[in-house]
Amino acid sequence: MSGTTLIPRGRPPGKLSPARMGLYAFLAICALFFLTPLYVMLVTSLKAMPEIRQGYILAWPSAPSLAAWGKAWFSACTGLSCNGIRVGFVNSLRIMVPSVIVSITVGAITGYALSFWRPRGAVVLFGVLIAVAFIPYQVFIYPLVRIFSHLGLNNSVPGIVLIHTIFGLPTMTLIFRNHFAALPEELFKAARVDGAGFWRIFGAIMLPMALPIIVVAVILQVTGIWNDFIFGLVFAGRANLPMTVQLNNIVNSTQGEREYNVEMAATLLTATVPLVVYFVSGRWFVRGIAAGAVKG
Amino acid sequence: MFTRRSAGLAVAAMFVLAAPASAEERAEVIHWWTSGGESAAVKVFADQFRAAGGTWVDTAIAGGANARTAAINRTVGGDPPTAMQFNTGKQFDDLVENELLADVDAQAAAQNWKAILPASFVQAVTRNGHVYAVPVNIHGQNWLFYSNDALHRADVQPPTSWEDLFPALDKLKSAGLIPLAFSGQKNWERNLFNNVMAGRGGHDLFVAFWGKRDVAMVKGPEFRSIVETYKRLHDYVDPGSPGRNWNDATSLVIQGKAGMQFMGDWAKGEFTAAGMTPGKEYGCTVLSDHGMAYVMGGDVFAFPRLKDTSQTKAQQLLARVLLEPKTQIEFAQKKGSIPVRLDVDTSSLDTCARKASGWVADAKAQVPANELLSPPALTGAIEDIISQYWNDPTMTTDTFITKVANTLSQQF
Amino acid sequence: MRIGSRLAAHIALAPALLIALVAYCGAMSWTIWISFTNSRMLPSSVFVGLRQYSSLVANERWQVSVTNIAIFGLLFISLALMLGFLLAALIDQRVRGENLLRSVFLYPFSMSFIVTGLAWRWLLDPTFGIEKVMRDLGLAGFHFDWIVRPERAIYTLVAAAVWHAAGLVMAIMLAGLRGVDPELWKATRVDGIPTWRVYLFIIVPLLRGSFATAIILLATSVARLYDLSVAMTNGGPGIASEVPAKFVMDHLFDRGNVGLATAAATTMLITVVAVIAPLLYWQQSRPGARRTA
Amino acid sequence: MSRQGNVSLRGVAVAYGPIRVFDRLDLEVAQSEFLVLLGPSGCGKSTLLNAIAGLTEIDDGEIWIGDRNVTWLEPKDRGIAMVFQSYALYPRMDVRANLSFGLKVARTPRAEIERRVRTASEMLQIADLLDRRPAELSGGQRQRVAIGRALVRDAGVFLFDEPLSNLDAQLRSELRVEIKRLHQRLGATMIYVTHDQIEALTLADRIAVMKDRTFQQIGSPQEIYQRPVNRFVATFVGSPAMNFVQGHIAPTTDGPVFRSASLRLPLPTYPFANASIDERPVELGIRPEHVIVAPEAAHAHEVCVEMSEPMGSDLLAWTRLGDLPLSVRLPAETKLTPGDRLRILLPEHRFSLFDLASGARL
Repeated sequence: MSGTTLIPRGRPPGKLSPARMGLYAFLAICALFFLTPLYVMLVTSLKAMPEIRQGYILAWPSAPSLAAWGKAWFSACTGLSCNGIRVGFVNSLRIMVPSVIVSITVGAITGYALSFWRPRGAVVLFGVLIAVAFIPYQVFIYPLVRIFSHLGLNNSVPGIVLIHTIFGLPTMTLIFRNHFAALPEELFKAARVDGAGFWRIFGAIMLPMALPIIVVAVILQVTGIWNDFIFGLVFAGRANLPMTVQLNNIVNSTQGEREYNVEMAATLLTATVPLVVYFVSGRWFVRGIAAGAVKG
Repeated sequence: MFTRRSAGLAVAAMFVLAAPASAEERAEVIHWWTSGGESAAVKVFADQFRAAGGTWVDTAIAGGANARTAAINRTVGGDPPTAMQFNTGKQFDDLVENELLADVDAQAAAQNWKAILPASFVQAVTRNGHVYAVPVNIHGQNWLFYSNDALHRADVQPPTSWEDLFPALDKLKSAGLIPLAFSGQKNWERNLFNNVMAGRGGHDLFVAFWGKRDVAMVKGPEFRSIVETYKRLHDYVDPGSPGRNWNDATSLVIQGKAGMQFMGDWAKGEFTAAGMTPGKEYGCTVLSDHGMAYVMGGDVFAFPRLKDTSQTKAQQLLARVLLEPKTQIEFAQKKGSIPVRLDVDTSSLDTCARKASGWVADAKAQVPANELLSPPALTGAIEDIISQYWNDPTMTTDTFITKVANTLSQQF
Repeated sequence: MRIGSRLAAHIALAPALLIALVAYCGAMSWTIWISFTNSRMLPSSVFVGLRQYSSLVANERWQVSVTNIAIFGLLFISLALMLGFLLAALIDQRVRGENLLRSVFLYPFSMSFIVTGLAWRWLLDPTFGIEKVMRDLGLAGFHFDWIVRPERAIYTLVAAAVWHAAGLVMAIMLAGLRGVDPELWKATRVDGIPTWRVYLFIIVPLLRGSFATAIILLATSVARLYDLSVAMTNGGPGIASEVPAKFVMDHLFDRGNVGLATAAATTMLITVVAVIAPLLYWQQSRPGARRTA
Repeated sequence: MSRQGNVSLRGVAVAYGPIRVFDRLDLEVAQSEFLVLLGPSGCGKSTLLNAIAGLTEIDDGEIWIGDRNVTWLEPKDRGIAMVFQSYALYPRMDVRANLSFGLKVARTPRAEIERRVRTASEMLQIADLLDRRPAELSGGQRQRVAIGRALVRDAGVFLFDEPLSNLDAQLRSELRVEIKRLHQRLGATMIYVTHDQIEALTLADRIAVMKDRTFQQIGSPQEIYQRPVNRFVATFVGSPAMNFVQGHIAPTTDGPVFRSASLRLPLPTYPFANASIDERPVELGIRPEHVIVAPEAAHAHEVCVEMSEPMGSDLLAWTRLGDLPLSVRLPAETKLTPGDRLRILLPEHRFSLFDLASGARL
């Protein structure tokens, strides 16, 4: 029910049998496969442009330099201003933090209400949510722009937070619903007999049990929201443009000359926040899934 | 009195640019010039606008489609920028039809555009007798760039006509070089096709194709030979070309790994960034069978219709500044394009640009670019067919022509 | 009093309901409506019936996109599941450096494809990618040019997508594996069942919940596949690796053909609903799906 | 909180969508009574319990507890407490918090909470576990805590939903006694759902046997055991199961007679429910312990022992009467080997006769 223990299976580590050597060899090859693109990005970011033009993508830089990193952070041009991608960093945080909190809150409550309470029409609502999860969300942008401008929500942090909530809702609801649905229903009944109402059961019993799944949700949402470019661009307003808009400006120019070292450095810099979240919470991530996200 | 939105913009301007918040003539401009060179170019506009008393609020969004989407969304959503960039041509037709753009008739009259701008460009921004956008530059789209070093090594003279081209490519090939550096993405595949069509077919055929959608012409022998020429070029590109970025193709020329590349004049930016000068390390030319056929596109700024009169003033000021001779020449230098004004002194531009400024002044030497003639929907549909034809060795010329003819006769 | 709790449930669902009604259903009905008009760059209200749909069906690029997404979806989901499960099973063998390995396999998921796609394109490029590296190492006959071959390009997208998502699958599977009752392992060892058979016939069925979650997550990313195609091949060579979402985006924004784009989006929507509705209905009508007061 | 405890179901109906689960059930449970709802899984007993608790909405009828119509009340306002099969302890709370959660929700004064938790935990011998989390408890301890959580509510009616099914045999009987003792001590009404007939027989004042979402028989354990109203009740209650012989019943001049291929049993004193007896196919049932071994008796039947099962307290012999299988309960010290022959009597007053077609008791 709780306190999922994470004990690895299999034989205890002993001497290296041929089978285990094979296992390590396979894992090493896989790790290599996974790391190669990162390696390419890293060495490219350390090279100068003439060396990149040579086309030896796997070669270690002849004169490794952090110049591109400096340029990406401080001085790369992203339009008229040449202040690098750091410009949007604070904006990205200002968008991300409330968006993550609000979207997860709404998703958790919705998932909870759908799993235990099943009011009339719940299936239809859930069906709509799942259907939306499969539709490219760019399709929604245009009508939403119209709706938002009617409501006066355009170009504001609340507006972009609402957008992230809208598009995070299907996945968040899904994982929370699945998590809660996997919990024994008797727990819910016991709480009702104890006199707890809708919110009390949620706050005192279900939410504490959902802590690991919340970590999963945070990781998914941090990645999604941090990497978002199009919503930030369209709904955040120019005072709140996130970092990815700068990244896109560096990376996606159609006719301008391209500096791959700066692009790679900028990408790696932009990915720092989700990467840190992953590495720090990797353990929690697995544990969170273990606690029930996968059941149901 | 400020609306809340403009107050917000003022705050934004202070944060982003630390510029004086002059409420009077503040212009927020959406454009897609984001790279280093482009950035320097757009700074010319901003500086000149500032010198004229305005405040330039910069909203740069890389990728033409991204920037246009953002601008159109905001305009339709009731929160338009002061000005927005389009490619010269039909990209803003729908905005005009929906009466979302303000005309710049007064400006056009005051500066006498008919006299100072190429006629095709004035026509390209005119709808129903009103002028709706300010052209700011001209990009030639059908240049052939070549590496002097590579040509020298293969013992080839720079080609001067389409007849010259193929023997030169053969020689480059036998010298072990990539004859034609190519970036196999749909728009460049279309651009190459346009290069062949303009170069071998000339102005009339080009316009008959994109503008008049002349199906009979498409089924004729001349068009067929153009199609065959195009496909013949495929023998001279390297196997790595599909999906390649245009600048990586240019990079092959820069390194002397490849002999030549068909590309627009913006490719000069890559050469410049690699420390090369036109006429010295590399050359530029336009191949044409029927006199000169210089394919001219460019960029314009359009101005959404606004309620706020102070913003309208800013629009007028911006429209004026964009076309001032000093702005024009400085911008062209930085951007690698040529001034849209015909009456400015182009001696300070590079050799390629100087060559082009002669053609720009001569209406007979010009071909309006693809975007000027056809709406994006049609362009895209044709582009898909061209791209398929280029990449699919089993697709016959007949099939291609039939598909193109069908698409041209559809409604767009 | 009973009304009280039910009211609370409805109040709690109000935001989701509002979002579903206004944002989802509103936007979807708008999309469906527009698909019956002749809209170009901006929506128009000129009704043209099914014209957009008939040109969509006749559109070769759309046909290719649909075929591609089927191939991609099938391969990507099955390969990501297999690799993810394999990695999880191997990592679960008490290997050294488990935390590091897990992070290595998981990190691609944190990165957007805007630039990782470029790194992938370089690696697969026959002129300076893996092919060249192998040839420089002396394997003169080494050939790997799938990304530039129209009939193979879609498979390179699968490879990059698997790279991106396999770590997530691994994490889900790993968590599932660690929820397996230790007694089961003892039992199978006593019975002398070979390990691979245990995984295949006992563990996999046990983890069907994990598989379901993973499949749903992977499936949503298949339907939304866009960035990867743009960054790696831009749909090429030719139209060989085009996908439906990219068809919609290109026509919506770049090509100013909103009518055709919304017709394509509507077709996608109908397909999704046609798949999901029976599943939901089936799930709902199972015994045990109870309604509580 | 009301401590009234008589429960009354009046025409209760539950439906899930188009499927009728119950149609107009009536049931009266007296104050302080221990009623067991007994039946196989899927018979609807848990749903009925949930309906009483207010956890399942009823579509028709009324539920009364004491003198209040609670049909539309929240579970917490019905004066009930409930214990679940899976314990349903709140995993993130320690035992103390588990016990006091309901009281806190009801804003009971702190001292009162303290007092009730102490009383309950002492009564159940879990006082030293108060600071532990459920994960740190054994199954038996968890169920004690779950019962404790019901105790502190000080309710008039206790509802048990198969509370012992997840426990092993020894713990089960231990807790069974505990529950019985609690019932005596508290004098509260208890409604207890189980599929285990032993629990039912040992605990209940009255048993309601359910099958296919209807009551088959409601009565004291004795009645249920001795005079099952139909073949289902007869089979479901009692272990080892009742013996059955198929045959015919026919009225004769000497009174009714049961006939099968190998048996002829006159039934002069069998208490038929209906006075007029017509010829019909029937099943005759007799419990193993009601078979009398009588080596000396004149009219005894002879059976052949096939196998014997020592049960500790007694011995069960599996025998054959002609070609009919018959189990016989014997004293534990009886020595039997397969092939032995026994002479037995089948006492008429222990018979249960069921109509072969309807299964109803005759």
